[in-house]
Amino acid sequence: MDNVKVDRINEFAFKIANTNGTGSASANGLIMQAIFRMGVPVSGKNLFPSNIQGLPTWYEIRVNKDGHTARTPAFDLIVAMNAETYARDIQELQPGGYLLYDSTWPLNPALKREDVHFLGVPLAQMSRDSFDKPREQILMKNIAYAGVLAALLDIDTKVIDQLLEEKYGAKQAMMKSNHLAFKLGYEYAQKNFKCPLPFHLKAMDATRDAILIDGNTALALGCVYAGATVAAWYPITPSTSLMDAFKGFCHRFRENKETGENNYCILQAEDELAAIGMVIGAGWSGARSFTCTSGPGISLMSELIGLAYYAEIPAVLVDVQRTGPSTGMPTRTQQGDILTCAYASHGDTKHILLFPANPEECFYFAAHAFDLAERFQTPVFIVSDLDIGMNDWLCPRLKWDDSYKPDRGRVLSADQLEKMEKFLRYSDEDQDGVTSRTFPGVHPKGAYFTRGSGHNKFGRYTELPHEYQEVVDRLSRKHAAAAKYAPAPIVHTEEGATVGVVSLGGCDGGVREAIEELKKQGIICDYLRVRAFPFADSVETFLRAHTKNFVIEQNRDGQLRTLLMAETGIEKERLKSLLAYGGFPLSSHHVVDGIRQQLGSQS
Amino acid sequence: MDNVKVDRINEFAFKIANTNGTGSASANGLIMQAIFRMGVPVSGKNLFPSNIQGLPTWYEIRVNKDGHTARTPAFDLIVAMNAETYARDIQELQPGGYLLYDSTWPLNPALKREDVHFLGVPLAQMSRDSFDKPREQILMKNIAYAGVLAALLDIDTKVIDQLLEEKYGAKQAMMKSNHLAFKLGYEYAQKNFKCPLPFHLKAMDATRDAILIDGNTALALGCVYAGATVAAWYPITPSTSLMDAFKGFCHRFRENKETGENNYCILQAEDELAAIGMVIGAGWSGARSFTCTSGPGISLMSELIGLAYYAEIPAVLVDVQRTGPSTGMPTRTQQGDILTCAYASHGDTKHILLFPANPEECFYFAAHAFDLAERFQTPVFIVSDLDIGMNDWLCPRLKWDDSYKPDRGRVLSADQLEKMEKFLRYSDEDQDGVTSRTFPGVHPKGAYFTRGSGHNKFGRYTELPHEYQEVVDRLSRKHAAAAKYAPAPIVHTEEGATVGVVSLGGCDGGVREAIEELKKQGIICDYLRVRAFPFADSVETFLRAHTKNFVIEQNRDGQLRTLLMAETGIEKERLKSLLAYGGFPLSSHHVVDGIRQQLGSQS
Amino acid sequence: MTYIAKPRLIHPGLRKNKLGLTVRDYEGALSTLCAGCGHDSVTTGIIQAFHELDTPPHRVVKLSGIGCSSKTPTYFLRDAHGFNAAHGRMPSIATGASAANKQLTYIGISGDGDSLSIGLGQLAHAIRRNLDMLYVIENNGVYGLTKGQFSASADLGSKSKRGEANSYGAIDPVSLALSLGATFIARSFSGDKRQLVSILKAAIAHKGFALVDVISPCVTFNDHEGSTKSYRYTREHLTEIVHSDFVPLKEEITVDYEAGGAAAVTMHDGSVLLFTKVAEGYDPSSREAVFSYLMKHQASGKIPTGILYVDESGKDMHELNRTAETPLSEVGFETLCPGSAKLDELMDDFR
Amino acid sequence: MTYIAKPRLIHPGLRKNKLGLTVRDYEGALSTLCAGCGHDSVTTGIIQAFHELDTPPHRVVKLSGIGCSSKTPTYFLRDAHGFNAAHGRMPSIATGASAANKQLTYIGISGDGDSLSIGLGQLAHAIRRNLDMLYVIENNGVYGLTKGQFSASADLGSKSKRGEANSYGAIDPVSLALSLGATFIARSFSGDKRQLVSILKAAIAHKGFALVDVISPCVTFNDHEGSTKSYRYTREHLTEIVHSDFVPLKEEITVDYEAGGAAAVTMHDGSVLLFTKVAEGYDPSSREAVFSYLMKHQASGKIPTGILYVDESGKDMHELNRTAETPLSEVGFETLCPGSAKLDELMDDFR
Ligand SMILES: Cc1ncc(C[n+]2csc(CCOP(=O)(O)OP(=O)(O)O)c2C)c(N)n1
Ligand SMILES: Cc1ncc(C[n+]2csc(CCOP(=O)(O)OP(=O)(O)O)c2C)c(N)n1
Ligand code: SF4
Ligand code: SF4
Ligand SMILES: [Mg+2]
Ligand SMILES: [Mg+2]
Repeated sequence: MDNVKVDRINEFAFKIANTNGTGSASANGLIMQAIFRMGVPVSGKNLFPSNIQGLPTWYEIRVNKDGHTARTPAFDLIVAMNAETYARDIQELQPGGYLLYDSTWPLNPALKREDVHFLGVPLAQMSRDSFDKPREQILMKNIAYAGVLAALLDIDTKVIDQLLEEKYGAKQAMMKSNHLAFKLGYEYAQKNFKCPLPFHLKAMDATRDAILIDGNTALALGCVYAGATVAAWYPITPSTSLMDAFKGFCHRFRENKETGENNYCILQAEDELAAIGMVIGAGWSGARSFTCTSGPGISLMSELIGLAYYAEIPAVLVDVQRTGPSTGMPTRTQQGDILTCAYASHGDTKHILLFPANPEECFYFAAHAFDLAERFQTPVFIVSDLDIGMNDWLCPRLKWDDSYKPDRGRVLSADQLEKMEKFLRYSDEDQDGVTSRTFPGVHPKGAYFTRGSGHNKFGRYTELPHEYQEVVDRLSRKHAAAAKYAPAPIVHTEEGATVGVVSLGGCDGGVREAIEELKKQGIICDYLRVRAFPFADSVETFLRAHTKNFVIEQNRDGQLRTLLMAETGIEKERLKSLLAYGGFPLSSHHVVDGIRQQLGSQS
Repeated sequence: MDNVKVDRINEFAFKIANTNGTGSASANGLIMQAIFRMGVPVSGKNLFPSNIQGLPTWYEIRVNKDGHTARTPAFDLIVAMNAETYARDIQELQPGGYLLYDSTWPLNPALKREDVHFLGVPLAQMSRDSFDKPREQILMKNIAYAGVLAALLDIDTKVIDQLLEEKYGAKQAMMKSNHLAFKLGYEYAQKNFKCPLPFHLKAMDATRDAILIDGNTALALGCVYAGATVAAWYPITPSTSLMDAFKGFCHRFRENKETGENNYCILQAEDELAAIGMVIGAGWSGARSFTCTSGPGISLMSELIGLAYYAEIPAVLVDVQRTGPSTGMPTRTQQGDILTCAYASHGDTKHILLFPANPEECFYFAAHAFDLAERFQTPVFIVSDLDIGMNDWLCPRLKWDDSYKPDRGRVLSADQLEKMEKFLRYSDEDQDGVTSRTFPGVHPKGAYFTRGSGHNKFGRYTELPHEYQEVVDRLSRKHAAAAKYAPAPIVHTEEGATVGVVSLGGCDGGVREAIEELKKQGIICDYLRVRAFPFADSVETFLRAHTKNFVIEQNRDGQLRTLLMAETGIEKERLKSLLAYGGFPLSSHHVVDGIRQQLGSQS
Repeated sequence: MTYIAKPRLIHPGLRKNKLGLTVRDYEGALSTLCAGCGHDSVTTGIIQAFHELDTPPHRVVKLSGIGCSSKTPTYFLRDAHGFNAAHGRMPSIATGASAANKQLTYIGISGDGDSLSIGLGQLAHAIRRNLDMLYVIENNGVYGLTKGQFSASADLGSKSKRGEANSYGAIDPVSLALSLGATFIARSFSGDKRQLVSILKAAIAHKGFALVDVISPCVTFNDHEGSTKSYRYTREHLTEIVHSDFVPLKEEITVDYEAGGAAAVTMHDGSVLLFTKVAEGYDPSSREAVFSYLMKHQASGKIPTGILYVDESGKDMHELNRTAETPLSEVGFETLCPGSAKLDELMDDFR
Repeated sequence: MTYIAKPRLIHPGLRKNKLGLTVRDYEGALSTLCAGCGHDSVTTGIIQAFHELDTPPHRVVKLSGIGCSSKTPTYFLRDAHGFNAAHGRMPSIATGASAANKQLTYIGISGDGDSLSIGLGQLAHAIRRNLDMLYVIENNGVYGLTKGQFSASADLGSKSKRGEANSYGAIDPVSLALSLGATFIARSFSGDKRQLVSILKAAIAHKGFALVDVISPCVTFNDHEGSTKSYRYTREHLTEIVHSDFVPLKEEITVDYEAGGAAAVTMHDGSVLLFTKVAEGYDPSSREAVFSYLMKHQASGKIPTGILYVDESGKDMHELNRTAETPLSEVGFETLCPGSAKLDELMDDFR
């Protein structure tokens, strides 16, 4: 089937294959942003290697007028800038698709595919002819392909001009080079190819109230707005850009420009064990504090996570998941830490997890996480992933409600302590599971000895079974109580639905698109997206309403399914796994095929 | 009800309350061993504090002609040597029971209990009168109460003489003091009390083929017999005595007395992260290696456990569990690390666990664990606990089958490599999930680059989804395949059983005793004891055979139950939790009451 | 600072400090350590030091790891918040606590196992950040709480209670700290209360990381013949190479000393540290000189004690980070949250 | 040792060593590091060193942590088993591997992040155990693989690519190792191949832990103006305080040197290390002298290079543990298992 025979407006996908370290990010960003500015829904997925220079990298852009921004593996056009991956890239094109390559060097005829259009542009040549410095030649080659793409896809050049103006307004030389390179590509395409291609762009008005943002940036911003002041971390892909962004925002919003004083303290720890220690120390001392890391960091933090759980100290941990186990594929996405986070640390422990589905939720969940951590005096995990964290997503503009007041939970002030007979740290007078805490330095009466060793409700050391049990039983009730305060699941029901679909986090886009597609094919699904653990009662209600629920997630072992089985009353027979765990963001194709296949094989 | 009205022969329990650091261990051991030598089944539970000197400690001895050696909380006699705990100790006596106290000082009349017999012996006074040195006075006071006990319980004094001879034969002064002290107590009791008490001992012949041994010692011995040569650890209660014992046995069996050369290498690591690293390095290099630790150590090891899982390196980890979470109660027992061990490390990971129920199994499972670790090239956990590990248990003599050959799994020799075209580390030609490995230094063709990062079946770095998946899918099959090689569950069925009981590890004694008791009360149970994860098929078969299965375990969250729900096909409704997690070893009372109550409330 | 602990009981004979508190008000729960344990003497020294410095107890944060030594914070300053962390992780917890509230006084108690094995990395990096705290290592050469294994500070050849000789060389926290650029380094002995208290006071006054290594014998597992961390061995091998006196800011400096025979270091808060008896040519401000002294004494089997190195010029973590004066835990939410208008503005950057 | 790699290709121009292997036979996979990365030069040095020492490649074990530096073991000695461990954990894996097989040659490659932050504790304790291995830190002052954060070896005030100045003092692996009692300590520069190769050879010959700190600039994130780990800065500030030559056992010692101007250290295997050009008064066998030199050079902004300290008298981990000569991985099960009769005897102890 030739997908591109008919004209397709604002509904196609293309990717740029390149070598990392060659500076293609600005060219790719330019294209992506231009499409966005044309009012057309767009998303980009950056597939980069765990390496600094010289290995293959791909940037995938999907344009979809209906706003479907999940990854799609069906490409109409590929810009093949990396000779090493030509063969693979050509294979991945849809029949009838286009391959744009650098014709400075001849293409190996063995690579030709009959059902694909080859568009050669002498990009390197053009760049060499027009620029002197080797570094500039490399960079401008990229801007030149952006020019070609603009012509082929009918990108509004005024938008491009505007973007270049915004970016390089102050640096005229850069601006000139960029303009020139862009023009070289644009004009070459205009002259040599039939422009635009059958699939191309047309201005819309679908992004007026939207932004393009990655989840790590949004989450960092959320931490700033939540009033987090202490951040401790150890660099690890794909969480690093979160702390970079936090630092940038703090620089902007938290520095006294006159005195140079900072209302924040970012600590690059010596490792993850120290990072979580710092977060716990700061949370104990009364600051909102957090860390961001990825799987290996969570493993290393597990001992102290148990300490925070048992000593009841708030802490926010952002796990930007990558492909495990072990070092795994550090630049690929996965949802493989769900169980690890839920039960992190030895002994009986259970934690609160939030599962944002996109950068927007990353922003809002940040404040929510701090509120939960302080209200329940316990570690809270924001379980994000590389796809959400590092890719640019189309989101509604973020908003802030100025009436928001942080929920600091039960904290006794100096005055309250002064009036008290005696402060008992872990005594649960009103039986809601949460007890009062105090900050150091506030009042002598507030003093107590925080410990991870056995303690009774007075906070004193104990080895007596009933005293020990009283405390851990309360911890268990406290965890359960958090369900009502955590983000509720998003439920979408349809008349006539026969199956339930359950998913979480970054699967959302692909799943929603798949459900639409399935509906067209006559399979009607209800959909519930889990947004937190402990699970709200509505999760079980939803599951009970369907004899067959597909649990869609990105890991090998069906970890969300395991957690649902273990932590709700649902019969496991109702839960079917649909998994994707190769490291790429989920696409709707995978879901559609998976559900059809499982339904087919059983009907 | 006065439990002690009628004479009870070889069926009672008593405990000695003392202060730690006062050297009561030898007196307690003497009594316990004497009973054992009289041929009477006996067990001892040492309840000691996490402290070196000055805090309360109890030693509980149970005598049971039928061989029930689980802890019982019903005491007929208490030796109250610690004034600080008098009040508590007196409360714990059975009605009609006896309290033996040091009458050197008068007993606070407020402590008196009408339904209890008070036996005062001026122990300190006697000891002070007979011995000069303060340290000796303290120690001999203990031997004196042993003498009193001997008279009260009718312990064969010839056996005592024999034991003292064996112990102090070479040290005449010590022998004399011990004899004297013992006699002081014995004669005082004979003179002042009606001896023996209504419950007392009578020689039997039930321990001829038995030994008294703790699980840590037995497991260490198992490691020696399994051929383990490298051991790395970091001290932590209650696992420390395991490595002490291993060192002792190595000293005895593995040192060349002529050259002083050692056929073992024990490394006291700087922490648990290093300990597991050393074990992995040694396993990779071809030695059988292991570590022992407790919960906090497992948390710290989790990152490297994932590395060993993914890079497929054998390692044996003994987790002698203690009460968690966090530092918890380091000298109390629990089974709280089941889930942590099963899924240790971030990403999709699953491990092999063995659950010994007593020292005997500790010994045999050691060799089994190394075989599994090498056959499946993966970490194997022996999940023991403080009760098994540190208390003396009555066990059959350990035996060794000299025809045993270690199962080293698929290891290529230099000759095999020499003949091969090319060695591919992770290529699973015969599809049984396990691939061939090589040791360093053996042959250039065997060289490969071991890594925790994404790799394909050739062992080379990859970021390609299908290559990555191929390997992790095989790991998943490999884990499942281990079920058939791991210790099979022990199943005991009864005609007319209406409920199933499932348990594991150190719960066994209490559970078996409870099942007997329940049977007397008309509740007939089938019993399955899980001995390994992954679960054998017979586990599911057993569960299916009962609409109601009580899963009995020592943790708050029902971790075995969770694992059964997650990893078998069983409907969770069939699984009911019965939990004990206060830190004391399980007693049959708890099980009987728990099952009756749950059955009652639902019938 | 308004809520100062009220003196608990009137002990007529006890000296009151400027806050009207007696030394009893600086005590904590009863010790559960072995009778005679060196750690208890250190506790007493700490109590006295804080009392003499007139520190409001509740403005102190006391932290520790895990071990017998790490239990001791319960035994002093009952009005101070305490944190008994996990094994080896106290430095990071202290770092976080300090990040949240720079205005409190931080004291960490650790053991040689806690600091030199499992916690070595965290200790090193707390030194590197010049975290403003007093860090005491109660050094007994063994793991007391786990019953007597050699620690990393056990000397080569030192005998265990069972008679085994230690086969590895010792990690000396003093040389280690010196190589890592610590700004205050001292060593003392639990049996020398006079010296210990004066060192502790100076260390508390120091702005930055103050490492005090205290040889503190374990009577139960490491006080026998053959041990090099026993009371007897330590007494016999001690040499006070630096005798210093600490003169708090508010007291007049009246100590008499010969010119040339003493050096004075002014502490960050204005108080003065007087080196009144210094081994010939000893220069507590030169890392290399101090290292030389350590090596020489080590070779001759001596244990040098005193305030061995001081550098008051180093910036502490908060100065390096330019953290605001108001503790971060006390900054109001209004100040911290940029608000909706700023967000709306910012959103334009993402288009 | 019978299965020595066959020379792969005949490069007529290449020198063959005693095993008949050319330098090509010591290479590995193609590097995927950035063009110009210092680490690639270190790789070349390692290849040359092993070739010159006639080491059978498959009798080498190469290990690393995580980082750009830690990727390099793939790029040399393709016939050697390699282990790319987790971040900061290579020392413990190496310790275990060595415990299992003491007869192989161990080389670990690490980065400044891998060794001085997350891995500091393990590095320190590998030094303490005097584990017999060559440990190379490819020191560039940044976290290369995670894109340019400062590492713990970044100098105070050194500028990042984005222009931020580092606010913390550097941890210097050389002084650290000195304070921890390391038995072989050297520093070199990836751009000085001659010196590097000679140091590596001596370090491999050393019995015990040989720490070689190699300044190895990161062209992508730390080679700009303002960085103190750039090629330019390093070249300008290098001073070779010790020029040494390594003379392998089997070669005749013909090097000519003035009496008094050079010192010779005989290595464990009998080969000789000649200190031919030594800064005046430099004594590579005195910890305190070396520390003084380091401090002085540090003060004057110089980077001293060379073999800075050697002590061939230290016992390595296996000697300290008296491990049997036969690698533990090769001892037969019959030898290891005491058998049923012994067990039966033993059982009587438990009655
Ligand atoms: C992660 C972890 N590993 C091991 C332990 C067991 N442990 C408790 S205290 C201790 C050593 C304490 O030694 P040290 O710090 O010297 O203190 P001391 O008791 O000698 O004062 C160890 C290993 C633990 N609590 N946590
Ligand atoms: C536990 C863990 N934390 C963090 C990381 C991320 N990480 C990978 S390499 C690296 C730093 C490498 O720096 P360095 O050792 O100096 O090597 P370089 O790249 O500079 O050669 C970090 C933090 C990781 N892989 N594992
Ligand atoms: S065991 Fe040693 S360190 Fe611990 S309390 Fe007793 S004497 Fe002190
Ligand atoms: S990023 Fe730096 S350290 Fe890493 S390969 Fe590139 S130049 Fe080398
Ligand atoms: Mg100690
Ligand atoms: Mg580096």
